[in-house]
Amino acid sequence: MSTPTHLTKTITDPEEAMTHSIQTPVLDRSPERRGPAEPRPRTRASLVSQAKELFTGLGPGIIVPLVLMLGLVAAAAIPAALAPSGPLDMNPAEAFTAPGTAHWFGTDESGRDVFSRVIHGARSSLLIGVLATVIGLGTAVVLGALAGLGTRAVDFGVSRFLEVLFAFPGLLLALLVITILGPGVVTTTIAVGLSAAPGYARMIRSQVLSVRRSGYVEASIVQGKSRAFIVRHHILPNVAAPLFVLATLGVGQAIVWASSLSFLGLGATPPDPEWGSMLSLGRLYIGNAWWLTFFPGLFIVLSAATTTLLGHGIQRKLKDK
Amino acid sequence: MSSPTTTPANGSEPIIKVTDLKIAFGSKTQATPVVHGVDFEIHAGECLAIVGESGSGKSVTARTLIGLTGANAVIQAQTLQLQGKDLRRNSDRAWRKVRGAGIGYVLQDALVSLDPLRPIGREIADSLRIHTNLSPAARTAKVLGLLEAVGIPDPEQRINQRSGELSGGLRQRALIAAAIALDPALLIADEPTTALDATVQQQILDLLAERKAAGTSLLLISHDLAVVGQLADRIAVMRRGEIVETGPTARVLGSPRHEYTQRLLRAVPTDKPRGTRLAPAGAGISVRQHALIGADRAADATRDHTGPVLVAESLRKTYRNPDGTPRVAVHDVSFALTRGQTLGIVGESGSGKSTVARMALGLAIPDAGEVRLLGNPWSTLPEKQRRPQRKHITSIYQDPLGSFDPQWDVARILSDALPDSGSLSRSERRDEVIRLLETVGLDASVESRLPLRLSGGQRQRIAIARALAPGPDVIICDEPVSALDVSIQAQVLDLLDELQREFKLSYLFISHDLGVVQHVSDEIVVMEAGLVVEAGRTSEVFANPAEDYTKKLLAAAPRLNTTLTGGIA
Amino acid sequence: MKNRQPAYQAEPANAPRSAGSPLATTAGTLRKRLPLTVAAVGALLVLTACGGAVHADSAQGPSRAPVSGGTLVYATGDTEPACLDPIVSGNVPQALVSTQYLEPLFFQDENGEVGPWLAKSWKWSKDRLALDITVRQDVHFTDGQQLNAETIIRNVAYIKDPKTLSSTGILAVEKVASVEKISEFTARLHLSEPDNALLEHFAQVWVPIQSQKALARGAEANCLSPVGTGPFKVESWSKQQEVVLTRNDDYHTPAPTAGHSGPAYMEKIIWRFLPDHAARFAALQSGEVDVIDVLQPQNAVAAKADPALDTLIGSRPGHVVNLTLNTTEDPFNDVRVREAFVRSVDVDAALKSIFMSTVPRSNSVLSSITKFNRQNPDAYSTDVDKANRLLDEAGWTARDSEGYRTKDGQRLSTTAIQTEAVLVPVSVFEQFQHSAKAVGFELVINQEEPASFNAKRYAWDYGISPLYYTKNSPSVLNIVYDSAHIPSVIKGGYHANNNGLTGPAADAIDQALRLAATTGSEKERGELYAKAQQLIDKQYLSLPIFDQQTRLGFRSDVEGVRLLSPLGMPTFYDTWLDRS
Amino acid sequence: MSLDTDNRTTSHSIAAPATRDTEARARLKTVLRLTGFRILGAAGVLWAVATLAFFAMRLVPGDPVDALLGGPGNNATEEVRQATRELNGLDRPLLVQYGSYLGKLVTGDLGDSYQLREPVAQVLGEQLGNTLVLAVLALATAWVLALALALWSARGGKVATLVGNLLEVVSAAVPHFWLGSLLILVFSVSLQWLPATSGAPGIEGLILPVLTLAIPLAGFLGQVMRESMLTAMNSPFAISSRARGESEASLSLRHALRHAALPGIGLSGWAMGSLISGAVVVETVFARPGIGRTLLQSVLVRDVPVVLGVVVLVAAIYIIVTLLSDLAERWADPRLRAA
Repeated sequence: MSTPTHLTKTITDPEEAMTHSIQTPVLDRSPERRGPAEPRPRTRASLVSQAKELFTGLGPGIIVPLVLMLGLVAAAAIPAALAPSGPLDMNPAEAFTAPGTAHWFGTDESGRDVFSRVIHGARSSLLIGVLATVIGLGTAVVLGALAGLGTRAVDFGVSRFLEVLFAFPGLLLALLVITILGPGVVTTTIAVGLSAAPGYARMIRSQVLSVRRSGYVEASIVQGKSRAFIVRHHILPNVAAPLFVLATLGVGQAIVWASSLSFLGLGATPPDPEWGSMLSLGRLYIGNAWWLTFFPGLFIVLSAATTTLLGHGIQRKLKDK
Repeated sequence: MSSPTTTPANGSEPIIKVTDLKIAFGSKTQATPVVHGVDFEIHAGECLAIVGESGSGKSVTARTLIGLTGANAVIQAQTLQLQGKDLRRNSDRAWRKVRGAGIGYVLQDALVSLDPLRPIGREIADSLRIHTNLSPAARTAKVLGLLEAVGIPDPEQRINQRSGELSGGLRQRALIAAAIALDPALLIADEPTTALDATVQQQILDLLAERKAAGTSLLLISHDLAVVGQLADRIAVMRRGEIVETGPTARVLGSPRHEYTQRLLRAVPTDKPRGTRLAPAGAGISVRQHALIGADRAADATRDHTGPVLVAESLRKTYRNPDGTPRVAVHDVSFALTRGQTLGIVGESGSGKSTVARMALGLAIPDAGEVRLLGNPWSTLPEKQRRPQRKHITSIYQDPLGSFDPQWDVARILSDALPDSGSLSRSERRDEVIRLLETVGLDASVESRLPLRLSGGQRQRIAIARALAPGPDVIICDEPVSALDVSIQAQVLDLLDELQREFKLSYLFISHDLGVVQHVSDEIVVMEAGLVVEAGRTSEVFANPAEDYTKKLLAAAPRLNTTLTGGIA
Repeated sequence: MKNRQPAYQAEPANAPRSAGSPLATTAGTLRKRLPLTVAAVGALLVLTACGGAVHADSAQGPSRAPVSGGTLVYATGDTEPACLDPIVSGNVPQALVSTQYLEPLFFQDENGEVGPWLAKSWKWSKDRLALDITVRQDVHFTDGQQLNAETIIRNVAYIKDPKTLSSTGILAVEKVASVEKISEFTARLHLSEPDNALLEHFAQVWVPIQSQKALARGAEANCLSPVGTGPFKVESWSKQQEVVLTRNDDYHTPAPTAGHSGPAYMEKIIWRFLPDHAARFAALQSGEVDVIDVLQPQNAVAAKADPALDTLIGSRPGHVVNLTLNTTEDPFNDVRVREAFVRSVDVDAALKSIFMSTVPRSNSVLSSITKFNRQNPDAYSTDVDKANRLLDEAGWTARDSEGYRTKDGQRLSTTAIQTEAVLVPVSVFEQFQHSAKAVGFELVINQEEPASFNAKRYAWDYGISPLYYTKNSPSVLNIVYDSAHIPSVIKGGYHANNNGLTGPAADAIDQALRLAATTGSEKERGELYAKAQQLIDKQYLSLPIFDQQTRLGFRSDVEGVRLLSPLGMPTFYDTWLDRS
Repeated sequence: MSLDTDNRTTSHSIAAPATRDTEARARLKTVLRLTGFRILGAAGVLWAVATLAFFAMRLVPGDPVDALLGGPGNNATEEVRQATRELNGLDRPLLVQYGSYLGKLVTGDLGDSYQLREPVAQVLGEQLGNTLVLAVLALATAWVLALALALWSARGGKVATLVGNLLEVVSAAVPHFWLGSLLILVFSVSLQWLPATSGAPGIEGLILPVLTLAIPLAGFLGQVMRESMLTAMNSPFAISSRARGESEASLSLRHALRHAALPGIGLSGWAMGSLISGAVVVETVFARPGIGRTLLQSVLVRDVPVVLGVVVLVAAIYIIVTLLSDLAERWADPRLRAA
């Protein structure tokens, strides 16, 4: 479940950071890349143009997923405004209506409008994704910071603990958490979050370490700054930015994993519309009513892919900066 | 506007002939020109050096000769001929035939110019595989010969090693071996000795001289006049995409005609006595900020300390290798730094000089021995007690960018470095930041910029301003100009010199560059493998080196012919 | 689909029992017309038993003579048994597979009448405290052991041995105090008290007759390869994958309803475990397997449309699939609230939509094929007005902001526990939740995994629990409704009675049930069970939904698939493959 | 900081041929030392994993006795349950049970499955092969898919890059069970090309499960691989190689491919873990016997010994694969050996 975290290994791994620092001067020396002779001055007056620049600077790599994401967020925030009917409105007489003008995504076994349920499902699915990531990252920040900032012994202890957690594959950890706490949305969220935590923690640790070993922290020590100052003003801000990327990448995966748990019958409580449980129920009818499986699945893929693309976009943006 | 066309060394057809070469980057409609029409030609067995600072367009020009300018480059030329063949309309396939076979190319940084995952033997054999029908066995035999030829010992073993297992010098040799595998008519070497230690640098230059003697034409790209002086028959000085001056080496170095060439020569610190200005007046900075905050405030009891400000006694530091074996970085180093003076520490990479700097700064604690600051214990203090004293000793690094938090702007970097930053009001602080900027010759407008958006010279000035901010007694300068162009280096060295005189600063100046150290130091310490080899007055050591190592080092340092440089003054 | 009319025996004898019920279906109409039901017969929850009747057999008047040989691949959606000997534990998955290689003493037909099978004859003593059973003399087990009186003694002893860990079997022989050998082929069972259901118990495959030589190997070995007299024998068992059964070439003891005599046609049966419904049906569609069970309603509809597939669906006896209401706590401690809940939900609509009209409604706590079942549609019909009226009467008159009824500030709310493996899918609860809300009744659905589902059930931590109990006898009511089986309301642990009703109403039910179990008259027994059902209906202790069923889907070229009474388990004795 | 690296290279350049043998021996020693530490560490991790799982399973609601009695929903009486408890030592104090569990574990005895009534080692032995075949094939397939996609999209210009990136991101976002269901629907039910379950012997039954597991993984690996492939194609050594006349195709095969493979090797440990997670789902969808299904099943019925066995086994697999991938990485990337 820690998948996305590994993708960003490229930026956070100290090993990698080393190769970068080796390569950068070389690139710098090639004339066309040489830093701007006279960088454009930034004045307060040009706020508007700055905003403009910010947006044009984004490029389709960020704008397209951003627009999709906004759509999903809108669905999560004001589903009632977008969906033609309530998520629980039933009409058994209309069960299994195929997609058409009356029901864009068809109806399910109780005659509920699948489109409305998918729209309403955005809230719990996104919430699970976001909260699980928050839980995972929160745990990871504590562990990672402990390991990265603590003494050798603390680092050793935390690292071994992480190794142990790593030896439980994500789903296994989630399964145990869920069987202990009982199924449901909250548990799923916690389970997915916790099982993502070790991956995040390992990365935060290496990020903290690389910042801690950076030239500017050393410069700060030479200036006689206190430990607390360095942590607050250098380490935290510089660890936070990649963390944001991690979080964006993590949300998508959390949604996918939560849906897998729903599939195994350990997810959201009915009748709340949640994409994973809709899908897993719909899968029973895959031969009779494909739309029950297809649309919720599509939205899981869509939201996960969207957050990933957004994460990549931000990551590139940060790198360019 | 372009410089006078080169005079052929002999009447034969030139190996390469370039006229009115223009290079721009971007789309066809909106291209930014980088090279504005340069002409040169190289004849068989001749060496042309293109000298210029970063951004001059010298590397792009070189790459254009092998058709690797880049995807979005727009190239125009009246003539672009290799051995009489027009290269301008070359197809991709045709270019590939030129590369390696017609022109050998040695990239600037050997560390990253060889695939770290492939044995060097394979890398070298690539040209043979691509351009000939030799059998693998024959290729291997040829590669062994090449390794031998470029002076790599034990070719049979080295052939299977990867670049990571080789030293910098061997890597550069391997790279040259790959470039000359097919004995191309022209060999282009782009900064072939940058990042190498002096002794190794000399060996590489010797190797290139051998090739030249064997009849290969050489195009040498460098920022270092001293380096090319040894090898080049002719020198073309390039600046902002134009060749400003071309001529035989002796003439260009001896009686430069162009003002820029003169400036470059003047900027070379080697053999210039201490206090000589390297940059032309006006381009340098004069210190006008007498009332430098830090200096005022630091007028406390410690100022009265006579005697050496920084003393190192028998320092020893051992690190642990990843496999647990100990590695002694510094064996036994002692020195004393007098107020207002500069102590240079010179040595090649791995000599332990940076570890000494770290111990002086209290970043590394010596295993044995002691560092004393202003007569008081320093390295023996716990960090908590050291912290309030840190304002007396600051540092300037080789890589200023890495020493700035990427998220902080200049104003924050500097105001943060001011001592007791709590007691000053916001506007007072800002005033001091601006005064610091002016002190190092920067405009107040840079204060809102991120360091990333500054040029290399500007960054190093910010680093100096930061080092000045607390009003220190000692500044540790660890390779502070190694990453800078010559003319910028000259400005920074001038600035450091002026600041020293103004504020009675003491510098511990660490560098691998003998010329720089010679120029700035009152006394020097020569280090090798963690030991002090020789120490003494700079002038004496340079004039009469006592130890073999020092002699070797001095001999290897490239220098301009002094009689010629004397001509400028 | 090949529209051949199945030569399903129409069973007029069955009709009287279920007459008056809309359910009265012949097997003929059942097949295909009513491909049934729902979900997994999660063996997990399946309980067991005796008595009851039939339903079954199938198969077709084949167009040509049966062909011998070949391998049949059967994929079961039930869980894999932990032990192939149904004495140990004793659940439906075991019954499904062991029907192929084990046989009981008696045969109970579709009318609930008990006849001989491995037993040739039997005789009750006057006081009905002793039963003499004489077995056939020509029967040998597949390990060569001959069936004799000793066999019965050893089998009963084996069941009663606590180390065997028998659950169903031990209940069946609960009243048997001892067994005595009368002659080489006759054994006498001494009972502690009269037991009307004893013969029915001995007609279950959960109480089969196994070779005493095999039993002597101990439970562990016997679990891997039980030895019986059936048409097939256990060849091998790759756990979590399949059981391989091979033909018993000396077989000569077919059940009375069998279509032929002599050995079975199929040479081999591969019994695979494919719990995932979608995968199992896909495997059937693609021809990887020949027969599947636990055919989902939607798949039954699909099979109907597919000429390459046929279906066979029949009811199982016992306590129907129902929602049992916990009367030990609020709000179901009030019979008015219980009835209001039952009246408020629309079972028919759920069956029509979710089950695609493939499962008939049950209006009785007893399965439509269980003797003495009494359909009572009036009691269980939807009546929203009455539900509202009852709730008003019960004092749930106020409403909260969400529209739910309240009393003394307490919301009218109950929790249903649900698990994948039980026969009632969550969508049914969702519909009930929806219709209950219409009368101001909140239904919270707790989806559980099987283990936590049972933990909650044992701890009485539910308002509503879906349940059923398979047994071929009306005496199943004695198990699930007798208040003696509420042993651990506080303590937790297994309890057969899940409604928890106590007090005078419960006493009346107990009395009727206990009398029915011991009375010497079959007529009186019938009347007493009818009375008990009436009392149960009146108390609204549970909401019957539908019969448990055996639901098979198979390739159309598989001929002679039948269900065997009394438990309605499939038998492949008559089966052959019409593949040339 | 750069000092360390400099020092190293210098010592190499000084190294005379005679010392190279000792150097190689020292390096071997280093590897052995590190491996020794790793093995010790691995034992510690296994112990911690087993302990964590042991106590976690005690926190789980539901009575393990049910598993012993044929699964939840058995109708065993309280007497039978108590007898069963005593028979299996479940009535002993928790710490005593833990002690005896650990004691057995050290000797390699994982105990007997409650539900399957055979030694856990045997249960796992029967299932492990199935899952490993599935996981290894899926890993290999994912590698091939990811490399092929990376090769194609890294060289094919803007459109190819965009399409490649989209394909990777979308495949990485596809839930296994959805993909598996769709594949079954298309290839088994509609086209009837491939079996829907893996019961049948032969390779056909493996194709769909392997693809289901491999495609999302390929999406992840592809992203990482393409990134490092692009870095390699733009690095100075690539320019150096072009300057020797190397064609783009040859460049990507001879140079970039290795660099693309590196992060893939490094991620293998993680990938194996994620494949085993995926196997839980895929083995359920395709009704395929294996560790994943065994795990899910045993967790659901509280077959504690099997759950613990799977946990320990999976942890061991993870540790071994991580160790192997570290060694492979060191073998493939000399830069790591030096560090």
